[in-house]
Amino acid sequence: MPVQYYIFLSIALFCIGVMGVLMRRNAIIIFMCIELMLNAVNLLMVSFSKMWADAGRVDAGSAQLFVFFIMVVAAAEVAVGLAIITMVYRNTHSVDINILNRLKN
Amino acid sequence: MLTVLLILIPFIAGLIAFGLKGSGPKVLGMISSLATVVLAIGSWCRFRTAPDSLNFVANWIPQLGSQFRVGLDGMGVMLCLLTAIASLLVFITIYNRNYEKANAFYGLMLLSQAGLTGVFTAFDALQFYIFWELALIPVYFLCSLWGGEKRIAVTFKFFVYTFLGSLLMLVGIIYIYFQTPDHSFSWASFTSAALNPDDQKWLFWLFFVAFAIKMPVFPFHTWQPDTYEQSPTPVTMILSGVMVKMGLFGVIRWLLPVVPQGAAMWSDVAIVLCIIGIIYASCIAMVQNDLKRLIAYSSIAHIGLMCAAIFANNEQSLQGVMVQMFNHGINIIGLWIIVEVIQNRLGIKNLDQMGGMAQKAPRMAIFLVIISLANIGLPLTNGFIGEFLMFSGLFQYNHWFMAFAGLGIILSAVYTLGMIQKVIFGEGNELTETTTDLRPGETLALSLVVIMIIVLGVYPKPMLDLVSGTSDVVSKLF
Amino acid sequence: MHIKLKTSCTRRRFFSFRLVKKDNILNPNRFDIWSTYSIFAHSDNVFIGKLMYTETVFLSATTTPFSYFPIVLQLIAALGFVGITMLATHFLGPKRKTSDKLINFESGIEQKGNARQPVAIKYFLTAILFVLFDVEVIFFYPYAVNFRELGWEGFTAVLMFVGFFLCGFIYITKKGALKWED
Amino acid sequence: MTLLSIDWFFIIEKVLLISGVLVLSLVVAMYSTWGERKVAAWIQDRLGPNRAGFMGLLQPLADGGKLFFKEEIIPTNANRFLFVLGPSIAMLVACMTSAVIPWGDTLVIAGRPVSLQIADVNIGILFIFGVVSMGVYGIMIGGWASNNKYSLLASVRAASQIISYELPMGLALIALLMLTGSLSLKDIVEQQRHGLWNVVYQPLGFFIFLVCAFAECNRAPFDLPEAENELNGGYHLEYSSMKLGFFLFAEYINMFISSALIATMYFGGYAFPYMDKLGLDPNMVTILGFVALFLKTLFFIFFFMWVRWTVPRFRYDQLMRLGWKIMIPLALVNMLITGALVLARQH
Amino acid sequence: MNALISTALSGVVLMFVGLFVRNKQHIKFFAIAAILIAFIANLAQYPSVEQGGYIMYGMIEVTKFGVLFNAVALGATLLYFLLSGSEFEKVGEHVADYFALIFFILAGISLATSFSNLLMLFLAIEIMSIPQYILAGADKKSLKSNEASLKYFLMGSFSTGILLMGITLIYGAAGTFDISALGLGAESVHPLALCGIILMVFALSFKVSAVPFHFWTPDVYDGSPTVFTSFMSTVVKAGGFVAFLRMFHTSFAGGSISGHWTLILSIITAATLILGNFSAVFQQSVKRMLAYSSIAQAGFMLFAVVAMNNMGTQGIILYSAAYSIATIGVFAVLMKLKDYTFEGFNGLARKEPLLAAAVAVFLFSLAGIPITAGFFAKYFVLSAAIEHGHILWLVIIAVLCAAISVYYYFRVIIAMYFKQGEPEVEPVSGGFKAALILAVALVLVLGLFPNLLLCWM
Repeated sequence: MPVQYYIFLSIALFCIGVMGVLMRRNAIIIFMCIELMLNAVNLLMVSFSKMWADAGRVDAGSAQLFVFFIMVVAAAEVAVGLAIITMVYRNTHSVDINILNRLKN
Repeated sequence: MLTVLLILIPFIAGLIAFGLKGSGPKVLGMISSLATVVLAIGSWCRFRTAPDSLNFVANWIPQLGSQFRVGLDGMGVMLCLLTAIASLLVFITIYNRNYEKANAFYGLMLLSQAGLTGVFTAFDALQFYIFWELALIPVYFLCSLWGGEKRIAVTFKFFVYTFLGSLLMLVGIIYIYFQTPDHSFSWASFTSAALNPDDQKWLFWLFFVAFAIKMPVFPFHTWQPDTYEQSPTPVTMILSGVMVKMGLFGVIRWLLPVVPQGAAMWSDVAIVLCIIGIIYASCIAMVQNDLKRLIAYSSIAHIGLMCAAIFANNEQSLQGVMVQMFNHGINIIGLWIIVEVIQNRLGIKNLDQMGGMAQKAPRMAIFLVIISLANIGLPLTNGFIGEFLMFSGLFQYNHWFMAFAGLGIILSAVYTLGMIQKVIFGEGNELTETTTDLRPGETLALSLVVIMIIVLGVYPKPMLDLVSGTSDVVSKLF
Repeated sequence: MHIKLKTSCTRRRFFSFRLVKKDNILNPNRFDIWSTYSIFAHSDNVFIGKLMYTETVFLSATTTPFSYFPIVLQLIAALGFVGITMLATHFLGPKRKTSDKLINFESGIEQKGNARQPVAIKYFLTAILFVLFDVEVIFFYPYAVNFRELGWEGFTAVLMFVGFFLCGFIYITKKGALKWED
Repeated sequence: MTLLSIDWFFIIEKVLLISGVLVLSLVVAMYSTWGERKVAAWIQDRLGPNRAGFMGLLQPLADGGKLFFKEEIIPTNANRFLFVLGPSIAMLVACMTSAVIPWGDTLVIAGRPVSLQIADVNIGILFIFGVVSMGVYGIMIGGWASNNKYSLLASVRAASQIISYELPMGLALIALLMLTGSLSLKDIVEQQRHGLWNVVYQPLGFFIFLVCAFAECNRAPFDLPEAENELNGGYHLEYSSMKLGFFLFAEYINMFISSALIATMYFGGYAFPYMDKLGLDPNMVTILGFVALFLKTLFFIFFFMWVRWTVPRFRYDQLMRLGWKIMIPLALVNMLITGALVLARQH
Repeated sequence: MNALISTALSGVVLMFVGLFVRNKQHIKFFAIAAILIAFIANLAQYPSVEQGGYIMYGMIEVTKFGVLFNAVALGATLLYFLLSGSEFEKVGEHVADYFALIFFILAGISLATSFSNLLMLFLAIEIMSIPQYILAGADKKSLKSNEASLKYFLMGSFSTGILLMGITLIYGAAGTFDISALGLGAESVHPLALCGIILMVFALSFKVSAVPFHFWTPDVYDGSPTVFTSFMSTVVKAGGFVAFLRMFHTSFAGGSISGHWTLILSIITAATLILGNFSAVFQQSVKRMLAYSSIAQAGFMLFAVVAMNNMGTQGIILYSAAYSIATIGVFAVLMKLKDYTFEGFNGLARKEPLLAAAVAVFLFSLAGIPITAGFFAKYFVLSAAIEHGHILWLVIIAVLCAAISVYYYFRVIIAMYFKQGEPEVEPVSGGFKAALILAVALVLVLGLFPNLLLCWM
């Protein structure tokens, strides 16, 4: 399959993620949307890796390694992020980010 | 080295003064200002014999092409002398006053003197800028700590105004720095930078705004009456006697030689602004009831005339301006000393409540009359020679400008005489009945002022000789 | 929250497929088979550098997307089986619903409150730690595939990695994150 | 390689194979329930089911049929969709795992080589790993959707337990991977066919994997999630009819697949000693190989049951301590030793 | 490289110190010792890079600039520990962990100064960000802290996603992650790379809180425990700038397209300056004012990125040093006060002359008054922009904004010196005073002789 398909798919996923982040109010869902963005990037990275490997780049594997690192960092973010969301939930009994605006000032 | 000492003595004395108690700061201030006066006179003598020995250069930030480069030319010597005399006069006048936190007061006064001297001696643009700012900070603190009721807002306005102006100047300095052939901040490199006329067009404004705010020239003057009014009078003396000269000095030292084409291009605009300022300030002064504000507006008018004369673009007017810088400084300090005395005795500044002080304080009245006449520019007082030269220079440039500026002189006579009348003549009231005459310190200070007024009025040649070199150099570069 | 955690780890596995590649041609000599797995040619760089900047062959022709086709078939079959059974049991069984029957069973006593309350933080902590350690484990996969080429040098690098892994492990243990008896 | 130019025989062959494997898993699972009861009875010195059919052999059929005809109850407080989804996922996952296990070598039918493996993908182990870890969804969703405190608690327990034991399992597999250099199960079996069984090289790895397999299948002694006496039966407390059946079946299928996997990875899979030296017809060898694998698998299923009725249930803290503080370091050490030995042998 | 290793190891060590050492004062000493070691180790590397940097494994490029910036960051952190180290105890129980997290952030910063591969850029940014999410929420009971943490986390990971998309698109166009080989300065740039660069600019702007990606900053800085705000808004922010600078200088320098980037970045810079300054004017809390002022200062630091010249590189080092020291100092004193509003400072000069004088010097520095380090910092970035030549309008905006900044910085000075009041001040120790004097001395010395720092360049 041409690489454009993968690019379009990834961009679509990425945009869904971005829209989700911007439009949803539930912290967990926002967080899932961020994960979606990261995974869209992973997919794109792998397709580009394949593309450059087909084009004869000898170091195209580095993109796949990049994906590993993205996953690792995503996991770290999951750990920290969920801990934060839990903390907020325990204090406010809500994961709606609108509640945060109440805390202002 | 002499030049460095001129800066260092007040600076170190200022730092020490912070740590002293009781009358220590007073004495230290006296000693330091006396020493600087002596040094300034010494440097005048040196200037006549070996002018090059007054220059001092040391490495500072070699990567930037900036050096610690101080030096004195005629104008520099004159202004350093003015600074030293001004602070001496201030310290003499206030010797009997007891300020709260006197150590900080004297320390800041001395630091501002150091900053001002630094400005007048700097031959490196970056250094000039730094001293320019440094002179401001102590004055800001002085005004805000010991000033009148509305001091905080007013002095803050003053600070922000001047700070903004100087930042614009900084932009200009940096721009020119990149145009200099050897990437250096020295005055010589700046004057030899090949700036194209288009650049000069806007560079002029970057500098001019900074200087105009300091002088102040209409429409950048709005901070000035408020600040003069709210500041403690000793600070006002420094402000109006010396600090406004920074602006004029800046134009002569850094604006005209560095962006001559820009200055030529805009000189008409600048002069028109100055003349508007003269007439506007004079008109306001005439209807002013507040003594301090009246003198403040008169100062705007006088400075406006000097500034207009600078842009008149010939050697004569430049010479006049420089002489007048010194003389105006002396005169206005004299006036402020009297204001200080009045305020000290009466505790008021409103002219309507004064009157009849000639009876109670005859010595003060005499001094007031002499100084006021000098301020108007009566012949045989020091004000005359400067104004004469400026007017003749302005006349050569454009008759109409001269005519309008001349209006200022007439108006100045009107409001000054009006002030004299309101303060010392007429009916006394119960407030003025209680007044006492000058104390020895005040008498000493005012006598010094009057001696200078008369000596320089009768025999202005040494002053003219002193500055002729500078005016020669500048008008050639211009 | 657990659900979310699982997503991330499963997803990770599916993606990690792409790095690992092998040559499908079987060689009767098992020790020779190993040499055909040279994904990364030899170079002088050290561990990570080696992985990043050496010649790599990906998704070789022996494993194509088509190899996964039977899995799709099986998925369809399994889905069909599950779906049909679910439908069948829905229609076959009797329906005699009473309100008592439809409330939740709590050992016969009356239901109290909502069941969906936060559970002990320990479970959550376990899940988080799992995510972190599992991610560390996935770094071993590419290493395990290539460790022969990387030799002792790579081994020391991995020892270092394991060292840090253990540091984290000891840390959480000492912090009491895995202490269940309290 | 487009779908249009597809080899239809290949499709038919695979469809038949898939049906075969699925039916096999279901039958084995069904009879595991019978086996379980028989083994339990044997160990406890009683008879076990003996009414339905000869030795109670029809008992599983009766049980299965009963489940179909039971009333389907969905509590009013439950989330209906997720309530149905839970057991479906559990079953689906159980059915998918068998896809990459090589059930035998190649048969030659009418000149066509037919592999007894549904899909030989180069990431077989990872596939299994991935699919199995989806299984936790079934339990978690089921438990949560029930909206019952016991169910929720059980499902949280189950999830914690399963993910905890996935770590040492993964590490054990890494050691295996270092040894074989391949993630394809077929390759792993072929290597064992021509050499020694992996259990010889990886005894510790085998042990770790075995223990983890117990935990992953929620089998005793790690059957905490369904601890009857504390949790009323665990995460499937609210379930009835075939949905309950799915949960139970899935567990038995998982046990079957785990056994098959252990046999494949550590005990030679369909390989048996001297298989290449008997001089038999290749098809015959393949069939014998399948039988061998099946026997090994049955043995491990028996082993699962044997342990269940021998070892008492762990406490939850013991379970977690075993998983985190013993299994993980052990698996790491195993991995490092394997790596070092392989490297040492290489040079 | 030394800095990276030593800070990472120090982080691990401190984690364990927290397990075995109960006395919180001792933990602080451990941290100070560790940062001193890191500082020295970092400087020890200087001779080897004096003649030129070298690249390690295609991942990290050790350069003079990197070593120098690390020295600044580590030095500022040292000062921060000395001044505010004892405030850590007030936040929560896990003092050693906070220190450890700060060391990890420093590891991220030292990576940010020396990456030569986009992978390392990504890691650097993440290593810097993730501990900050935790630190922001360290005060677990405070709802504001919770809010800050959650907001920072969501926004931060969102921008990470955008950054990654940018990196991926650039990779798709260039086929490499090596920043010097990206060839983005070339005549024609692949459309993918164009999108990628824009996304990267956005994401990095996010990390350094440049307008219009700044909206998280005030809330986060305000909500976080003050002691961490102090660190986050200074050293870490500077680290973000270095990453920004390095990326742009290496990949785009000298290219014909730099004109376009200059425009985009100039607009961002102008917006940052204007918005940061104007918003800061209206704040009632000094802490919040400093948050907005950090946005404004970010605008100045962006100059260095826009200008892309040597002057800018030097400027960012000096700016980071000046800004970090001054802000850390102001925060250190702020934390000694009960009331964080401007009124809380009323009359401080009478009660604690030393503290007030120190704060005044720091604020002078922040405002860019001469003979403080802040002046030369501003001087350098303005010079860089003027040398660049095409962005004079931006320079004028900058000086106007600098004048505005005087307004809000001087409000504090006015409160301290010219207003009457009885501020509630915690008693300060001699050590604190000594550290404060050290900081003031640093500000003044750098203000008089900036070449003490720059001669190493």
